[in-house]
Amino acid sequence: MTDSNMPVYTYKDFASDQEVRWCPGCDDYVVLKSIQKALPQMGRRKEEFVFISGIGCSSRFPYYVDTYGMHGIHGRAAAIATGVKLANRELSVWVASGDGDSLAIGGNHFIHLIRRNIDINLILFNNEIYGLTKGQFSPTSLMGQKTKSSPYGNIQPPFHPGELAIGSSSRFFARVPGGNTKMQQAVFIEAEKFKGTSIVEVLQNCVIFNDGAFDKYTDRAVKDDAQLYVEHGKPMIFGKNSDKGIVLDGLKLKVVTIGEDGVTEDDILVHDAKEKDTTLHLMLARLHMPVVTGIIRAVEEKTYDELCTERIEQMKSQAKFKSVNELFASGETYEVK
Amino acid sequence: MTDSNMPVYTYKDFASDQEVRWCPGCDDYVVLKSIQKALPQMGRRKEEFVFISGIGCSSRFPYYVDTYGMHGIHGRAAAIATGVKLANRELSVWVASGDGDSLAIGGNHFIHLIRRNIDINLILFNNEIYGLTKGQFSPTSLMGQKTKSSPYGNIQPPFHPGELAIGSSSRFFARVPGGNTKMQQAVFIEAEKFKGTSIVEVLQNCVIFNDGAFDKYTDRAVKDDAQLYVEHGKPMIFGKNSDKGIVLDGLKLKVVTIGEDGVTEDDILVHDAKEKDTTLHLMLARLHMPVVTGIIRAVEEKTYDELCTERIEQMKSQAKFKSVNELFASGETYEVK
Amino acid sequence: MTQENSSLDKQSVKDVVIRFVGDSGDGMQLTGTQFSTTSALLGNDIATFPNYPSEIRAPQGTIYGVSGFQVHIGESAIHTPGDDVDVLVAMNPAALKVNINAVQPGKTIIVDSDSFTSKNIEKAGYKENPLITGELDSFVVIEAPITTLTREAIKDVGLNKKAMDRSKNMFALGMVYWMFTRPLNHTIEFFKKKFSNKPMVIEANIKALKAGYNFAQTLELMPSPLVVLPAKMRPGTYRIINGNTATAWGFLAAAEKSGLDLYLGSYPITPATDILHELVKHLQFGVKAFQAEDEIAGISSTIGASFAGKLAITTTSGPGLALKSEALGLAVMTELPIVVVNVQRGGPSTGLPTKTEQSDLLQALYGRNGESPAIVIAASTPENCFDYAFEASKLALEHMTPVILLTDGYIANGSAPWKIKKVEDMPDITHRQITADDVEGEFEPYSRDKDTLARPWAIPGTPGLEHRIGGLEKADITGNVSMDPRNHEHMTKLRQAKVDKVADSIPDLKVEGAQEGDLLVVGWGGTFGSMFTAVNSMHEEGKSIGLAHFNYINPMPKNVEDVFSKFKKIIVCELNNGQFHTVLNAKFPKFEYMKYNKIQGLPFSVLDLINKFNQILDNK
Amino acid sequence: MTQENSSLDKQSVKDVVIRFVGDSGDGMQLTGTQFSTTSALLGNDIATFPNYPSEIRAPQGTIYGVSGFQVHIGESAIHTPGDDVDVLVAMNPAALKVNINAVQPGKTIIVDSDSFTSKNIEKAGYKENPLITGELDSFVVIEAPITTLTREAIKDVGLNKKAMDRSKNMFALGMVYWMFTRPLNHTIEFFKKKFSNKPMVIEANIKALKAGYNFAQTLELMPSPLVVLPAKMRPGTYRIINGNTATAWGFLAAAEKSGLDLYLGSYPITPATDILHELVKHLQFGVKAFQAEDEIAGISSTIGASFAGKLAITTTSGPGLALKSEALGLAVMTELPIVVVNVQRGGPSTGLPTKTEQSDLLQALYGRNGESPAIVIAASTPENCFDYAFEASKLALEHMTPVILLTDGYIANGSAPWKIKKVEDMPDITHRQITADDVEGEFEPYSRDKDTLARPWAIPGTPGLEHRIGGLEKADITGNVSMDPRNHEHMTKLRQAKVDKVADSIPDLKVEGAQEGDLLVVGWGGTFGSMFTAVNSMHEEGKSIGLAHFNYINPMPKNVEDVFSKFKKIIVCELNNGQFHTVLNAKFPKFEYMKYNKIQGLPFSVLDLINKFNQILDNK
Ligand SMILES: Cc1ncc(C[n+]2csc(CCOP(=O)(O)OP(=O)(O)O)c2C)c(N)n1
Ligand SMILES: Cc1ncc(C[n+]2csc(CCOP(=O)(O)OP(=O)(O)O)c2C)c(N)n1
Ligand code: SF4
Ligand code: SF4
Ligand SMILES: [Mg+2]
Ligand SMILES: [Mg+2]
Repeated sequence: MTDSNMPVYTYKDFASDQEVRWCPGCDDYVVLKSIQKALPQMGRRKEEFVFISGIGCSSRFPYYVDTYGMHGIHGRAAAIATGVKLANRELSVWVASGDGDSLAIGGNHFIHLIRRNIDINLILFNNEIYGLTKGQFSPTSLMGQKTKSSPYGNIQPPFHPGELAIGSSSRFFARVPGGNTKMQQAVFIEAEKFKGTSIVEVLQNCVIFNDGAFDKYTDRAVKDDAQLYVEHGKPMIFGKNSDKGIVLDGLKLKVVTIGEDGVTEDDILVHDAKEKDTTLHLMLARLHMPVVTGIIRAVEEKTYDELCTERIEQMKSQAKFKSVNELFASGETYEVK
Repeated sequence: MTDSNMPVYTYKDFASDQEVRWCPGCDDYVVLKSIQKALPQMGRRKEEFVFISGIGCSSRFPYYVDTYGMHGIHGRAAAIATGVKLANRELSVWVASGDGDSLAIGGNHFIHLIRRNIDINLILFNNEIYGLTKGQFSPTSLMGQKTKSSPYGNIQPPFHPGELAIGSSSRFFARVPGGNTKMQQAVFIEAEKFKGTSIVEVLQNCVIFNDGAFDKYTDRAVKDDAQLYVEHGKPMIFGKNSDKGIVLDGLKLKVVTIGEDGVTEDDILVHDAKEKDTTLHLMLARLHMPVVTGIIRAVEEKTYDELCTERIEQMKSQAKFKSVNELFASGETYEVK
Repeated sequence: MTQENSSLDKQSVKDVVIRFVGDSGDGMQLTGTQFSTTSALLGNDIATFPNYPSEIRAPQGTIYGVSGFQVHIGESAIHTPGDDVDVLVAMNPAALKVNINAVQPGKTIIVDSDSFTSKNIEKAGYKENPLITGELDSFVVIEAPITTLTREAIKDVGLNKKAMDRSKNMFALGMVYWMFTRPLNHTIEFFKKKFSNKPMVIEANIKALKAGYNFAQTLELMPSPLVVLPAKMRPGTYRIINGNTATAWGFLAAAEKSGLDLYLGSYPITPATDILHELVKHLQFGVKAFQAEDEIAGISSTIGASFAGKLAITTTSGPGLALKSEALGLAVMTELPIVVVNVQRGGPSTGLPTKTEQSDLLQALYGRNGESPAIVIAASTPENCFDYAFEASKLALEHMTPVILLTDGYIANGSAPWKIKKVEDMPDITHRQITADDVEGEFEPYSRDKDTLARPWAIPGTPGLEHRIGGLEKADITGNVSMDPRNHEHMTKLRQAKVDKVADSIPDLKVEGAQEGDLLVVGWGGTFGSMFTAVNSMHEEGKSIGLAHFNYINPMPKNVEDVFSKFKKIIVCELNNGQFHTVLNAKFPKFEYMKYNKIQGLPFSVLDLINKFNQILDNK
Repeated sequence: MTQENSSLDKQSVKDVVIRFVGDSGDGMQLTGTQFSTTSALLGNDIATFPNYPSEIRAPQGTIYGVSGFQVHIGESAIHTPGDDVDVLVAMNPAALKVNINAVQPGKTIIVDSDSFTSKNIEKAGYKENPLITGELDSFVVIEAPITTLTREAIKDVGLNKKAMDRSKNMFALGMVYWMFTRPLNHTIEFFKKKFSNKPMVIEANIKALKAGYNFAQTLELMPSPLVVLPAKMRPGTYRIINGNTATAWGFLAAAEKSGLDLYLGSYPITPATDILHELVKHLQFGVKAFQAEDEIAGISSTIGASFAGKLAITTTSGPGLALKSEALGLAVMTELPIVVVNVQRGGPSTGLPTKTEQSDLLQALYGRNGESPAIVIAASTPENCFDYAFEASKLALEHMTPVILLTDGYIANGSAPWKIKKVEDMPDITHRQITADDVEGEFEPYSRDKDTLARPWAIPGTPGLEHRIGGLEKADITGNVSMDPRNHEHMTKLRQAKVDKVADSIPDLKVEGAQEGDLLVVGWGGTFGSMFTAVNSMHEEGKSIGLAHFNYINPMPKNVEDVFSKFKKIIVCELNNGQFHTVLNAKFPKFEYMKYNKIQGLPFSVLDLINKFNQILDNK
């Protein structure tokens, strides 16, 4: 895969000839740009990338990336991508999918993809709404949220994608704000490097049907205090003045201010994304003020696609029948003259 | 529902006229007996119980319980039961379903049932195998497990039902050994009392295709040391001599011996099934030696079926149109003479 | 009514088709609806059809962001939104470009000349300004600087420019009101009510509307304004309704009539979602409207709710019906009453999700494993969606079987006047719920009503009738699981016979136009409007042509062969590749059928139909 | 061959049907297989059919725990496992009870008289011991105390009683071997190989086998042992194969022939699971066998694997096909080559999951939203499952379209001799994968091969051919998303034409028996054996009857009308309620079709067919 003849790409090489048709102001534009900028940094040839999606606004993604792509059917992107990756491990397989696509109709494929740990990167465009069908509540919509299908307020409690993913044995889970292309690029590159299923939840603003859903985290005025960007090996410090931090208080996380109550930087938890035990990662995924962004968990294990290939190789050397003709002619046969 | 004319039932009242057809020695018999013994203790009339299942050995369950029942289609029991409960909240709705039925094809309905918190009791017959189709690996089969569809050993990492359930916001999760009818009865009665989705995982031995899967926990010789039965408000003590206990060691659970290293009974964690925070419940669900049985989590919240009914009642008093005729005649209408 | 032009120099026309087109943000749907309602209030018959872009909010001025609303008004019965547009109102070059093909030479085009900037012209894909190239010479083009005039008219209201431009559509509407002698009062009232707490918005829109009206009058846009006289409609109270709302209301009526609560288990999908949207508004009628995680959960929960005694329905479109097919088989086997509404759209796969088509017929009939018969009926107009939703419920509840109701994107989104019905006036629905008192001896869940072959409906909670059902083959009468070979054959035929028997309780197939003769036109479902218009006009011209339009597809009315045998030729017309043609050949192979199909995501053109039929008649 | 009874007093019979029945634990499948293989090695043609209970391990001695294995051997070509049983070997009363109806008076029944204890008799549902009530008087009943004799024969081996009783079946087999002059050596070798590390098991079974043989000889169970002479089969090397294994192997051959790896995405379901079981054993051929979380993931992953360049297949049965229908539409729209194997079982819904039926035909043809044509072919014998799996792969890969291959529980589980094929001898498969070198100018993913209308297959990883496909309607040639009305009509017809064109490359419909005349019998798929046997025997008697059996259903061979027009009457015979009858009426309405259907989860009885056909011929 590393190759001295590797062409040098720019983001333009990954822009297809199709006109982008999201609503003006939609965060999907930002994610598209982030991908187009991140792909050239992945040390792969353009034809090795495959983008698979389901149905939804966000699922139009593959049309706009000039690589191989399939705009599948609603909810099945993870399952289609599974086939692509199992068929050819050399490909870099990406899934672009909405909260409806991956957590409503596609919920089963989502959790099974994660359980199997197939080396696929899934971008979860979580706008807490069904965009394409014009504004019904989704499985991540909040209680009380008024939508076309909940005119008096939603009464179905939401999934928390991070908890669901880690509950399905997620080995890589990250969260990024919809408008932050820098962070998106960095995280996408890490997701690609990571061997295993990488889930990247994008807090994606839908300007039409759920505008401002994440303002409490992403508004310029509050974002420094409302977001904790975690990096492996670094202390969990945040805040406009970088003076806030996270400490463990029994079995709960607590926000403290460095310099107050005798708290020093050394007291602050250091992020260990590679810890196998999920306890702390779940606490981070659950935290809501600040909300945790960046790579929360990244614990490598052998992937299913790798095990699959190994098994085939192993069988090639062990198997009794080396050719199908041998198989057909094996066991109890008899001659008719 | 409490009623002075309530008939006094015995387990025989809940035995249907259909001959039970599981393999001799199958744990499903034990669960059936436990249900038949628990139902009379629930203070409900026989006709109020509904058992819904999918397809699988365990899904034959409804045929054997003399109440209302439906043997549905594979994987859809939770969704069918959802309709039953939403249609009539007065019913006590039960789902009997296998690890394939609920975690493979039915995975999506399983997690959405839990997320919505509909007041349904789901018995998950986890035998870590597909029984009815004669022995393929299931989503809970262990790595390396040899089955008809994994003759060289399974390479798909398993789900952990407790983690998946709690990751889907489970409010009630319990685990019981397949052979322990006492514990099953007690837990089923609690599950029925609990308002919300109750998941009861049964470690169910399949004598034909996965015999002994849980012996390491349930074998007479080891079971006291290998099982920790938790009860709300009681210390987590176990062991043949009731001298082992669980303490918190940082963010991990540790087994200690009372009387050794200065450990006293007071050091042992006291089980709080009603704690909202999931951290400790997840640690308990994950623990594998000892395995935790009993009710691990039981945190009541308003159920979806209740919210649904409340909303209807509220609309009845608020709504502009009190009858459909009024609705039809509302807004812009005009006369043709 | 404003008095200015109620003079005598008005010219009367029989019917008129107007299409308002512009950017998604230009308010074309509102404009069209206002024109429709005002016309309906004048007593015209109307039919409308909206045409949304599939993008949610495309960039301004682009081709794919064009939104449209077509309305057809007439002094006699109107059955389609119209083929050819008499007046096209285009708010920008892209809207003109996309819609010009629908306008025949000689007809009128109104454009906002302000919008023909070079940037917009380019975005629309024109090389040059079409207003000056001469390419519109064959049309009557009215160039009005609508943007400027609107801004001018409302400059004192105090809105900013962006907000001011939102009233452009009312200026345009004012112009059209003048052209067709419509009064302004309905629209003025509408704004007063709708924006009661936004006085500036009210003022701006009313001013723009009047300015447009006066502009048209001043410039005498037409030699004289036109009048469309009131239609001769049956007396009564009317409202304008679209097919999806009518469908939702039909179920509300059926629930009330049957004395059961309505349960809806559904997953959103275009173009069916509006039925869900409508029903979630009316929980006060005891409606349980459950938005499920997917279509399979939608129908599975519906089966559960039916088991528990509700009038239980599920709504979807093509791909969703495919997903529901396994569970539909469970409803067939358990003989539970459910209704599945399928609002058809263009396929296969995701296909043309916002376009209309009739290509799910064979799926509805045959898309299940095993011998799995279900009742299939189809609505044929926006307003009779009400009746067929009611009828679907009645058939399901009385015959204890799933019913598939087919509508399509065209009638679901199209509107027409609906003579308001009262629940009292609807036929009775007698569901089959029983209690232990109704049972002698042992309860037999698979015993049968002699006439309908329907089984009894014993719902959970009923003392003494505890029983188990499921998807495995059932023994006759007891309903126990049975693997007995002869029982299986018996039950397979019984399930078929039960559906066949529905033919006893449905109306005969009616023929419109000639009752016998040269050509019988056969159609089904949502194409009624265009087919009736074509056949009727030919019949009025004295042609020997009749129309047999099907609403009942499985089973079919008993007199089909009778009807077919009275004509020399039969042509089956469908918006698909010939699915009903296949069904008729299979069922009544003794007739010869021609076929005429259109697979463009669009309704039939009346003119095309007439041409086709004339051709056949001429060849006789 | 053992020499004892190769004397000259042997009587020769043409063919014989033997059914071994007992508890699930009695080893009847093994017994039957041994008899089959031994007979095949003697040169007989054979056909076998196992019959498992649907319970995994029912309690001993119960009716629903009875397991059976039927084998039909003959000196000429054998096409079915046989209607009527010549020799029934029943290991207990329940087995007798369940199977007695398959035995005609005069035929032989062997029972283990030791098993007729009052407890077992009661469990079987007999009021009294059928061996003494006289109800078996019309049969030749051989009562042998098999349990006692077996225990006696192997008492010195050192097994406990339970283990000893496991050899009962070999005692019974020994008896039958004597009756039909079969040698013991094959079975002896089998045990030696299979249980090489369990010498006691080997010894016990061989002793029991010999004891049974000697017992029969000593008591002279029959006036003289019978001989079934070798069949005149085409020379070559044979093996016995069942339909599911043959299907799996057909795909292995197609993968090797096409130079592609095989991908299977599947979810277990009876009776299709054995194809998965077989393929997971042979990963060394590069097979990626993926057990998915459900049927939808099974086919979706298959579509993904096809996109990525594999020979990609998915296997299922009826309810699973229903679940796959939406995704099948995606394969139609993206024009990707996949094969869907549907092993039909009794429906609707869960139906009769372990029984055979042909009732998924209409689902296969029409069970998708929109106009969604796919190739549909059907295998007709256990052994030609190999050929049609191969053919399905070839058609998919060469025509770039999904193919549905229909088999059924009867041929999937039934076995027959298969003349072993070599990959070299199979036809070439030319898939349509391309590289940039094959492309001039811009790459056009929806350009077409002139002859087949297939599009090119550019797989991810190929430099320069990056492109996007999906479920929305595609523009001709470019493959871009297109909502254009005329393009949609064009593409809909093009997809149909592409499937229709397959007719150019499939063989003509063959007629067996009379090539013209009074009665043409029409069938399709797994009923070939019984239908051919019936027609052939009537034709040999000089009746004017022919058989046209279809393997290609969509499209059909080109000469169908030709064939049909040569007969006075046509009867369509199916194991369903008339689905192919419906298809033929729709497609060729000018012929009149009678129909004959059986919906019992069972194959046709040859005798019933003959009676039916004679009745028609006599009425002419
Ligand atoms: C089988 C099927 N069911 C339903 C739909 C309709 N549908 C398309 S996208 C969508 C949900 C979109 O929401 P999400 O996945 O969150 O994506 P977003 O548009 O918000 O990016 C639905 C319900 C469909 N296309 N196919
Ligand atoms: C749609 C569909 N797919 C597949 C099947 C086949 N099937 C029946 S039960 C089953 C799995 C059974 O496993 P589990 O749910 O764990 O139940 P168990 O038999 O182990 O109790 C499968 C794959 C089916 N009946 N329907
Ligand atoms: S509807 Fe929302 S999610 Fe969809 S494109 Fe528009 S802004 Fe984005
Ligand atoms: S196969 Fe296993 S799970 Fe099924 S009945 Fe037998 S022992 Fe129980
Ligand atoms: Mg969304
Ligand atoms: Mg299981």
